[in-house]
Amino acid sequence: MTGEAIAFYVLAAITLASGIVVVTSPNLVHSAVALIPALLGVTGVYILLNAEFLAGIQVLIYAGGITVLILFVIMLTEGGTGLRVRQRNEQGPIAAAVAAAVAALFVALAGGRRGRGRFRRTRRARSGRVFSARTCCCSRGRRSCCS
Amino acid sequence: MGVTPWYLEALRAVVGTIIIFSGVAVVAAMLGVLLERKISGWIQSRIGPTHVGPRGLLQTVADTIKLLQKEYIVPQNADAVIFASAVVIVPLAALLDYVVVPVGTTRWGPLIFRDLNIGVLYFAATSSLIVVGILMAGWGSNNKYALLGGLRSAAQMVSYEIPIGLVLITISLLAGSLSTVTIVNMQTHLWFIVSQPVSFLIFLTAATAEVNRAPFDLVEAESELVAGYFSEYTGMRFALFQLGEYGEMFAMAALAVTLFLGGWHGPGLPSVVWFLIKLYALIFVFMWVRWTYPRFRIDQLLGFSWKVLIPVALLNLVVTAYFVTVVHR
Amino acid sequence: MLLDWGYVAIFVIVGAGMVSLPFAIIWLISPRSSYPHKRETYESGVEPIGQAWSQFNVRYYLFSLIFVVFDVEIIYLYPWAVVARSLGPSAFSSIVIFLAVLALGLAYAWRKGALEWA
Amino acid sequence: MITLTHYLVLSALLFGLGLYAVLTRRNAVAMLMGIELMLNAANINLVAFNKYAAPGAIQGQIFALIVITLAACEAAVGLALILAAYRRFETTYVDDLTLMKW
Repeated sequence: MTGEAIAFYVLAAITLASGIVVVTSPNLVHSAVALIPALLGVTGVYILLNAEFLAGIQVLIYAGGITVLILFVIMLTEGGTGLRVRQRNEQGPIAAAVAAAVAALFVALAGGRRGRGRFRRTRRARSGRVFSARTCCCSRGRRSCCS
Repeated sequence: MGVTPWYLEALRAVVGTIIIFSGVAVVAAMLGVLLERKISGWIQSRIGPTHVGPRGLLQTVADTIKLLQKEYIVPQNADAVIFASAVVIVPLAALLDYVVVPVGTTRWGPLIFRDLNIGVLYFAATSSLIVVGILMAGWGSNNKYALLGGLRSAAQMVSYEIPIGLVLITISLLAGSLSTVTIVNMQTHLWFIVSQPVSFLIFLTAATAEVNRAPFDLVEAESELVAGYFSEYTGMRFALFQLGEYGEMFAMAALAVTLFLGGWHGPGLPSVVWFLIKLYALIFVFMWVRWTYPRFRIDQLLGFSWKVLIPVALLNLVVTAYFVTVVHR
Repeated sequence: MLLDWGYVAIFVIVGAGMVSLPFAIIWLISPRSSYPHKRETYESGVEPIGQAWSQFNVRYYLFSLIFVVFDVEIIYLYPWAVVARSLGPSAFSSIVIFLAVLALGLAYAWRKGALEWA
Repeated sequence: MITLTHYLVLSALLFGLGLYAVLTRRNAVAMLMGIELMLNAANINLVAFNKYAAPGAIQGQIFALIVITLAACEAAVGLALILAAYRRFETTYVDDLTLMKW
C-alpha cells in the first residue's frame, strides 16, 4: 500500500461514514454537523487529485459557508422540536432500492470490463492536449466512448 | 523531494506539530493571558497578578494546573456528542492557521511548518472553520445564553470574514502569489503597510472583530450573556476555548505581520526575534484597543462591516488593481 | 505537492491528539461527584424554563445569506489576483465589471434594508 | 495503486447516499443536505476525470468550481425558500406542504 492508497481509503471511509450519519440521523443538527467531516473528506480527495485550489474553495464555501447557513436555518425553523417528529417518509425500502440501483449502475459504468483501462493516461493526453472532441477516448482500436 | 525517506519526513512533521502546539499554548495562550491581565492592570492603574512567582509571572501556570484538576461536567440537557466535539474543533481550527505562518528565516530556507502554494487561501479556509465550532458549542450546551452567544458570534465572524478576504486578495494581487513566504520576500525593501495603509487598518479592525475581542466582544458580554458560547464549559474545556481564542488572535496578528509588516525582515537582530517583536507590538495594540473603546451594539457591529469596511475594501481593491495592472505593469 | 499535504494531515492528526491530551489528564486526576443540581443548565442561578433549542431572529439568516454571496465572489478573485499582473489592463477592466455587478448587489441589499438590524 | 475507478466508485456511493436522503427525508433542510452530497459526488467525478483523462488540463476543475458556486446559490436560495415556507405554513416537512395539490 502506498501512502496515496492509505490516504484515499481513510478519506473515503470518513466521507462515506459521515455521509451515512447525514442521511440517517434523526436529529437534524447531527446531520448538519456530520456534513462537515463528509465535506472535509471530499476536500482530501480533491487534494489527492492535485486540485488544491479547489480544496481550499471547498473548505471556505462548504464547510465555512453553506454549513453555517444550514445550521442557522435549522435553528431558525426546527429548534429542538424536530426530535419528536418522524423524519422519514414511507418510501424507505423503495428509495433504498432506487439509490442502490443508481449507485450500482454508476459503479458498473465506472468499473465494468469495457470501462477498465479506458482512461489510462495516453501520450497524447499527457502532452497537455485539452478538451478536443476526442479527449475522452483512449484505447487504440476501440470505438470512441464519446460517440 | 523523494530523497528523504518517508519516516524522516513524518518525524519532521510530528516534531514540527508538537513544537507549534506547545509553542502556541505557552507563548500565545499562557503568556497572552498573563499579558492581558498585566496590561489591563497597567492601563487601569492597577498592578495585576502579583502573588504567584516573581511579580506574578507564573499566574497562568497556576491557573492551568487549577483548571486541570476541575471536574468534567456535562449538563444533563446538553447534546453530549456536539458539546464534546466543539471543544476539539475550535482550538484545532485556530492552530491549523499556523501551518502557513513563516516565523523566521535560516540558512536552509524560511522557518515555516509548510509553505503551501495556496497559503493565504488556506489561512482563510481554516479560520472559517472556527465559526462551525462556535455554533456547535452554542447549540450543544442547550443554554439560552450560550446559543444566543454562538449565533451572534457566528453572524459577526461571517460578516468580518469578507473584509479579511478582500484584504488578502489585495495583498496577493500586489505580491502576485498566494504563498506567505513569497509575500514576505516581496517586502524586503518596502513593507506593504506603506503602500497599503488602508488595507492594514481594515485588516486590523476586521481581525479584532473576527477573534471576538473588545470593542467587538458583545458575544461574551458578561453583563448580558454570561460568557457567551462557552458558558457551560468547565475546567480544562474552558481553557481549550481560551487556547482557541488566544491562538486565533495570535494567528491573526502573525498574519498581519506577514502581510503588512515585512514578516521576519529587520536589521541587526535574528529574524525570529524581529518577528516576535512585531507580533507582540500588534498584540499590545489589540489589548490597548480593548481598554480604550466601549462595546458596540449588534446592529452597529454588523452595519460597520457591511456598510463601511466592505465598500472601502472593494474600492481599495479596485484602486490597487488599477495601479498593479495598468500603471506599474 | 502531496508531501505538503501529508505534512498538513499529520498536523491535523497529531494536533487532534494533543488537543485531546488534557481530557486524558482530567480523566485521571479530576474528582467526580454527582448530585441533581450540578448537571442543571446554568442560567445565572435561575431555574431554566424550557429548552434553549427554540427559534431565533431571522436577521441572522439574512446576514449569512449575503455572506455566502460575497464568499463565492471572493473565491473567483483569488485566481485572478495571482495572474492579474501578467494579464495587464484587460484583467483590470474585467474585474471592474465583475465587482461593479457585485457592488450593485450590495447596494440593492442595502437599499432593501437587508443590512439593518431592526 | 489508486485508479480512476476507485474515485468513480466513491463518487457513486456518495451519490447513492445523497439520493437516498432526498427520497426518504421528510424535512426539506435534510433533503438539501442530500443534494449537497450528490453535488459533491459529481464534483469528485469531474476532478477525477480531469486528472486521469486529461492531465494538464484544468477544465474539469473549473467545472467543479462552477458547481460549487451553484451549490452555494442553490443552498442560499433553497434555504431562503424553506424559511419563507416555514413562516407561512409553520412547517418544513415537505409532505405537509400540500397547498399545490389541492
